[in-house]
Amino acid sequence: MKQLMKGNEAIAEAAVRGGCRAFFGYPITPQNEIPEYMSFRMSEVGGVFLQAESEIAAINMVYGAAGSGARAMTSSSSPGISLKQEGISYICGADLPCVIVNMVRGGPGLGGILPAQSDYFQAVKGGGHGDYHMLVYGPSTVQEAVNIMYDAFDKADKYRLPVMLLGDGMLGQIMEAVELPEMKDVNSFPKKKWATDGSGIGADRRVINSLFIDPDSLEKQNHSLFSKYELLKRNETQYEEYMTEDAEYILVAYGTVARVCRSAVDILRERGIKAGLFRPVTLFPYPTNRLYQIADKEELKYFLSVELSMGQMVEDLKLAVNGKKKVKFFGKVGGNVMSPEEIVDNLVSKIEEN
Amino acid sequence: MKQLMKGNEAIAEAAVRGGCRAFFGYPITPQNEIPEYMSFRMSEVGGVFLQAESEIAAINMVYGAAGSGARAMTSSSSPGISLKQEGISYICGADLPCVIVNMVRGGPGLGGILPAQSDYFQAVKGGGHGDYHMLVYGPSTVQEAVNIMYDAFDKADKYRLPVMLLGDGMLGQIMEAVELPEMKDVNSFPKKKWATDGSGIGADRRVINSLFIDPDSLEKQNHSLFSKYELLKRNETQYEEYMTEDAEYILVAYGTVARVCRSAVDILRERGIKAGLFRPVTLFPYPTNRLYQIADKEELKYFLSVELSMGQMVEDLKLAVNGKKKVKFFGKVGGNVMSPEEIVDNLVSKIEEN
Amino acid sequence: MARIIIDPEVCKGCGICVSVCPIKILKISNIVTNKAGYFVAEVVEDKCIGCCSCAIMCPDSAISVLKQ
Amino acid sequence: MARIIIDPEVCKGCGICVSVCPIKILKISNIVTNKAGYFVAEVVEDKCIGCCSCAIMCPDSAISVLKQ
Amino acid sequence: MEQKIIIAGFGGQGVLSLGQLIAYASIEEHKEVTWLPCYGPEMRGGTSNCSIVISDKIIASPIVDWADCVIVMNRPSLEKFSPKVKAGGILIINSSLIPDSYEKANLCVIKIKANEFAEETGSVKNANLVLLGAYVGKSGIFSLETISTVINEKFSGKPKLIPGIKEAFRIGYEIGQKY
Amino acid sequence: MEQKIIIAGFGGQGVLSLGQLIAYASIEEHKEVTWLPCYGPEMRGGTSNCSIVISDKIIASPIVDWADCVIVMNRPSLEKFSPKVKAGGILIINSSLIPDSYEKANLCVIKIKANEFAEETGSVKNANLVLLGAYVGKSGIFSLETISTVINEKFSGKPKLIPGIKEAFRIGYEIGQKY
Amino acid sequence: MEILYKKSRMLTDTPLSYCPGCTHGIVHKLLAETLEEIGAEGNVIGIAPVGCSVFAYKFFNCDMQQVAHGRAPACATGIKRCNPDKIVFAYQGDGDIASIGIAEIIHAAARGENITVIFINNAIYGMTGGQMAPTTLVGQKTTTTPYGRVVGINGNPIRLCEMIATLDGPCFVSRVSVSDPVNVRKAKKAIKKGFENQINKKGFSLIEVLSTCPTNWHMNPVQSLDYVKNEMTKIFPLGVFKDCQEGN
Amino acid sequence: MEILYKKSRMLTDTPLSYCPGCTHGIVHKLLAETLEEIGAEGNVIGIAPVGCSVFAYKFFNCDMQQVAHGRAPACATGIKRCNPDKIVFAYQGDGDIASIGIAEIIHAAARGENITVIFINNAIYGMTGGQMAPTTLVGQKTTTTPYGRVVGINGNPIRLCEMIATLDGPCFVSRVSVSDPVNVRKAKKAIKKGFENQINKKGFSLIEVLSTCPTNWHMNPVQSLDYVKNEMTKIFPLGVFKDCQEGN
Ligand SMILES: Cc1ncc(C[n+]2csc(CCOP(=O)(O)OP(=O)(O)O)c2C)c(N)n1
Ligand SMILES: Cc1ncc(C[n+]2csc(CCOP(=O)(O)OP(=O)(O)O)c2C)c(N)n1
Ligand code: SF4
Ligand code: SF4
Ligand code: SF4
Ligand code: SF4
Ligand code: SF4
Ligand code: SF4
Ligand SMILES: [Mg+2]
Ligand SMILES: [Mg+2]
Repeated sequence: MKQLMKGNEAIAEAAVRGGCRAFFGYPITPQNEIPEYMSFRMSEVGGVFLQAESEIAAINMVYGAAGSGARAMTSSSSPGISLKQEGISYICGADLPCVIVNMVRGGPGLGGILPAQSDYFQAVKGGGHGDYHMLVYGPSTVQEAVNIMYDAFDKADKYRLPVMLLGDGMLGQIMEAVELPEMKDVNSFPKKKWATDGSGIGADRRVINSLFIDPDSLEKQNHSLFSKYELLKRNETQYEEYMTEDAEYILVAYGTVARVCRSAVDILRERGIKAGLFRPVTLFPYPTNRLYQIADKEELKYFLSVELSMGQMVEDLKLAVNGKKKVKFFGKVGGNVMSPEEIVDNLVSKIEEN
Repeated sequence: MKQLMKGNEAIAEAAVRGGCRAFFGYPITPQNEIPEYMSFRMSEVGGVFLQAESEIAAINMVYGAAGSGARAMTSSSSPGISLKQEGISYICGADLPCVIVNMVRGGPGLGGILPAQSDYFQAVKGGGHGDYHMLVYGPSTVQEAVNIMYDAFDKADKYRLPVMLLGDGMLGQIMEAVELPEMKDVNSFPKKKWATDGSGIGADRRVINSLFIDPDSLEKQNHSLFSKYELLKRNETQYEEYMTEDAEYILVAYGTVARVCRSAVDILRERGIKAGLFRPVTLFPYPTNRLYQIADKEELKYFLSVELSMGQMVEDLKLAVNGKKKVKFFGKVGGNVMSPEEIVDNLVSKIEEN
Repeated sequence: MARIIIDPEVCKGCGICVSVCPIKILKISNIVTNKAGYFVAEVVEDKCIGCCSCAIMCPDSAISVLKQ
Repeated sequence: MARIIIDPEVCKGCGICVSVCPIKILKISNIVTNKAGYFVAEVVEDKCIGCCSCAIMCPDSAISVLKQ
Repeated sequence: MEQKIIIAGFGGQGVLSLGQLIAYASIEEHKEVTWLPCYGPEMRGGTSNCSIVISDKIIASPIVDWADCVIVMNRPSLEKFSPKVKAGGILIINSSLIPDSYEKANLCVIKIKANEFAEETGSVKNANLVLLGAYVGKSGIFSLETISTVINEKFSGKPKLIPGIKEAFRIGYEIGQKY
Repeated sequence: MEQKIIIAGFGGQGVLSLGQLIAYASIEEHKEVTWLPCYGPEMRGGTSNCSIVISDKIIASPIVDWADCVIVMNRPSLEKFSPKVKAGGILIINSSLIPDSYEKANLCVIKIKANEFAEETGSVKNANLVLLGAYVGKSGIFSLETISTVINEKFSGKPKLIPGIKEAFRIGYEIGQKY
Repeated sequence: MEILYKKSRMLTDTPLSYCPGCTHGIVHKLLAETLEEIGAEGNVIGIAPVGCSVFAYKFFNCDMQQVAHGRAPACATGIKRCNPDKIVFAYQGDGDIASIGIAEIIHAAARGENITVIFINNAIYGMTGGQMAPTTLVGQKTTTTPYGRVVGINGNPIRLCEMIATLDGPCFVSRVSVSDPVNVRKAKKAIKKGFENQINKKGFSLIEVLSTCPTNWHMNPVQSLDYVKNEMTKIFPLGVFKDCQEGN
Repeated sequence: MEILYKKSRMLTDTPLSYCPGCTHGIVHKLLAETLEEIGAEGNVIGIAPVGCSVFAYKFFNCDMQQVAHGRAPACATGIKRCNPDKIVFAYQGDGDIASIGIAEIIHAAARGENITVIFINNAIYGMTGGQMAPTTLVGQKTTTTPYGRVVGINGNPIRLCEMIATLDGPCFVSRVSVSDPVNVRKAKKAIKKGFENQINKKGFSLIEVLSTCPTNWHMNPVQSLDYVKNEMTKIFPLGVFKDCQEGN
């Protein structure tokens, strides 16, 4: 049965149903409904909710909890996520699974609190130090966010890495109708033999660690991380295409902006302009191969990356297209979200420029 | 007169001579000689040295000091720089000038302490939240680091943004002969009218701020930041070419690795292989235009990005080349630095592959 | 004799002044709203003793106190 | 009668045991080094009273104490 | 079919819950709907607003630049949001708190003393229901059955309030129908 | 001309300063030089080492994979670094602390009781100077004048020590020359 | 005609962004009046935190910096060290100072930084909509303690003054309230002392002000003042916890 | 033949990475012996900090986590909340616990987390080569206080125990030393009490151990022990600062 739910609450509930039993967070707009929801929901399901003293404490609580085998998560928004960068790097270095939500707000600095996509680089390139990546999703609707969150812990556990859900205030604050999945049975999850559950002694003891003082062993760890990322590329890449088959112009957008782009495509098609939408669902791994294929289509004139940033995803798009087609950019920042009409106008003016 | 100096100490001395009068830092290997040097040197020149309680405190002390008009700096290494990401984003958002040194060590997590270049993304794409950049240098030798540091505060003040010097433990720990420039006259620096020196009242009061709650004003601030970055691209892009004129293979490398590549080029040339070296000195702005030009050369077969990372700068190189030539990659991580011979072998084997 | 002046555009109608006035000569209007939409504080009786309690407690500095 | 056993490969020659032994029967060798290159602690007289002070204070757990 | 609505007023006046009732009614009638509150530090000072989009199709942006209907419950909201009504749209004003006269060509302006009517139904808190009634009465967007179902469901925890709530809605509805 | 040297021993034995003297001498003779210490937690436990590269040309990597000369001042260093000497290279051992015999084909192994000799010059701290002497004596890389200048300069703050230091160097030098 | 009370010159004309009856406004006035009285005009740098008082940079008629959440004491340190003759103050909420920023305040205090810190304790996160603060009372309901603060789960309230007073660094540590005119006058005295210490280079002063949050306490402003008086002061007793001028 | 003393089973065979005579090793032994004595084997999760004891995960014969600099109490909280029946301890240096990580230890203490924290106070940053620590004594020379710690510039040493004891959360707060066999025995008792509290679900225990750093103090190990006894204890008096079992 579909029910009307606020994005943040639906995401929190999906996490619970997906097996999350430990939440550590610190308030920040526009994601406060996630900790607030967890503050009672966790006690209902026998999990742990803790409002940490800071984002740094929260991510390190996640580190401890995840290292000891729990399905643990944290959520925050841009400045708070910046503070977690060291912790995220440690979690990646120590091969720990967890889920992180970033309801992005305008930056840099204290910036604003309205929707933005300007933490893309941070999320997909690694805002922390060292070579690492997370599995990053950019859902478009509350329902998609719910579906992704529901399986996020499974994926995190499978690959032993953080899964990040990159949303924005609009996704978090909006109410939409969603269908919630069933509660997963926490006893059905595979046992984590590597986790420090306290029972280890002698040869069986487990160590969670990201220190590799010998360069050869650190090199090995780096390569082992990157072989996971190869697996991600093969198994987890997700995207959606809308009217791309015969498109002369392909809008590329993720998250809430992709919704606006979809309407823009409808308007453009009505006006007889062959536009399409390519929507990456995973931002890391980025759907590079598919975009590279699409770039070969003869009728395709160019791509237009539409973002709530000064042009961040456009780089991954360019890397995918590798010069085969032009890649243009239309961005808005600061919290203003473009309307479908603005996108239409932007595309049309770019067509006329040519 | 040339003198033998440790990289970290030479960098610190160059900062002092370049006008630095406030240093805030927290110990971390391999950059401890910078704060240690500053701990006595600042008191000699009447400046401020403070060992902060953490990297976060240090960057926010820099924020305060810089906001009040001082030439302020901090230095750290990878995990510490991750902790500074929120602060860096604030400094950028508030248009403050300062200098930040990152003597990169292997990551992710606690990683190792040996030379690495795996914080490239963090430095040039912005590890903190929001759309921003710093002016980032990747010096190759102690002398170059000294020269860059000497003018870093001038550039920071001119554009009102952080200048980052991206080094590694090798650059910091090595002793080499350097020529130190003269002490700049701190009274000669242009007055900062925007700085909160305490004298403001009424219409004249100054505010240092990165909060722009109204989306239009945040958008304006974002665009104003990016127009500075356009200026940087025009005025500050720096690179060095070595034997690139007739090169069939161009190694691209920065920092200490570029030194090794230079020897590799010599060996390759001796063996009759037409190799060259392109060395970006500024990593942001990246020397995109020049690389795009070079990519047109007919004799050029491909680029080889050589890095102490799993392949970070290679993305900027590919974006510059935009598919006109192949871009290959050779990386080492974990603290092991490749020898010239390894680079030669790698290139030769790639030539043979083709 | 003392007198207070309440700036109606600054007042947010919080009622604190009303509660602290020792001689209870203030009230919140149930008619007059300001531009911000608040029902504002008003003086109902001309008996002010100039104790400044209302002014000291007004969070928005809406009140000035004069001695005549 | 008591006796101590010092593991020479574990000992770092710090001298703490020497300093705390109440009857002063320990010394750091100036001849014998272990694999790590440390001059190690030795028992010079067979008068141990088994007080365990040396063992308790040895940071590297190099000393065991036996009662015979 | 696409309807865009903005509701604004002081916090505590039931602005957000009025919007949510509209959203629930839309779901009940199997329409797509999005409800988006304003959030953040503008809250300080106590004003509050939300935007609702109702449609037959998947909804793109939930942000409302131009509204088919704006409901305002205090004067600052009138100033801020009345310019957002589309030509031919509806502007509903709680004239209990905004006694000023307001006219605009090409708009259907409904002024309604919601507080007074609400008090008649037992609680001034029902003022938002009076306004909802006016909107539904004028626009005819939902069936009365739908509204009744939604009210029964959403206030099932406080059954004693339901008659007053329904009465408040009815009063507004009848006024709305007259415009 | 390119010379690569590794020096290793306990902290406190003057390993790093011995390396630095070599670097200063190189500068004095207008050569390019890099001096790179090992750094980091390996310090715990007290061992220490540094690498020096001397060249006529700009120096690429300051990291020494294969050394022309290795100087070791304690046994763990012998084990760790002796395999790094190039064929035909020099291995200098402080046999005061490493009495073991050590032979290797294709290497010039210089064993020298540096501590004892140093004590003769007034302080066991001069042991590193004895070893420096042996290296310079064997390799002939620096003129005696250069060494003298560097010593005068670097120890100008402690003039009383200079005679002993020079004497230590001389002893080592003469031994080195004999190999 | 004599003016017995009027708005301080050290406040700008910008209307305060606080909710009706929020005592942040009272503390702003005290600060402004004190700065005026000590003749600090044109010689002050203030620091606005992240919290409801994030916009404080608009309200004080002096140079201002807005800094990251919790880091005001670090920012103040940076400013003061480079401008030792200027008056530097930081204004922080309980979340800002006692939760995310507790490291910075303790270390500024331990260093005895010559600054004045005003700490608004309203037992809640006002700005973000009423979550638990480190100073939330046991049993108090907030949006993240829906069943009321429970010691075994949410921990105990932190009494910052008492903790900081154990350090050698600070000169003056005091807790005051603005629940009524008498306490407001006392609060002003404490604030004034904090600034006088700074002028006299005595070092660090911390003045904690028990304050209200009618909006997130779900009380009207007048009830809120009573809550401060009757409930908060039980857990957070008013008083001077350290005063270097009294030789303790 | 009776064994009067031997190495604890709760230590692994890996040689300790500490410098000769460094008392980190003594504290490791006490911890290990205590865990053995209370029968915790197979029921313990320990946390290694960043500092010279970063490699502690190699030394304790139990499950271990190595965590970011200063964040051990947060990590311990995460572990303990999800594993309330396991014994969780954190081991931290003075830089780790009292400088970068002071927020985390204070909040874990205020929450009364049911964990045991061992705090090695050696008045210096050992790992990074001898910089000033928050506990460095006034006048003490370090690589970042080349003229000795000066209060006016570098601030005052922080007495963590005294500060934390003012909180309601902690159950047991004590400072001990390992400067001689008598004190080592007392230290062990305190550590044991810290673990017994945990087993009995009494909540948070902090045991500060005055320790040496011969390397960075530029003293030999025996002189270092004397320095602890004669100098450090003057500033950091030994004792129990809070003990919930004694009703204070
Ligand atoms: C790094 C970071 N974390 C969280 C936030 C969100 N945030 C803004 S204000 C605030 C707390 C405000 O509470 P308090 O300091 O008590 O001030 P008050 O609003 O109650 O006056 C928080 C958590 C932020 N802006 N930055
Ligand atoms: C975020 C971060 N900052 C700084 C460091 C560098 N660092 C490593 S250990 C250490 C301090 C160690 O001192 P202490 O905690 O007193 O432990 P000790 O070595 O003295 O036992 C520092 C600053 C780091 N690894 N990570
Ligand atoms: S000054 Fe005193 S008497 Fe006059 S109105 Fe205000 S509170 Fe009442
Ligand atoms: S205290 Fe001030 S804001 Fe509140 S009602 Fe009185 S005048 Fe208005
Ligand atoms: S056990 Fe006691 S008597 Fe025996 S060697 Fe050790 S310290 Fe000396
Ligand atoms: S205390 Fe232990 S390590 Fe030190 S000398 Fe004695 S046996 Fe060796
Ligand atoms: S939310 Fe609370 S603290 Fe913030 S302005 Fe409103 S009443 Fe004041
Ligand atoms: S540096 Fe100091 S604290 Fe670290 S192991 Fe050595 S003696 Fe111990
Ligand atoms: Mg608060
Ligand atoms: Mg220490």
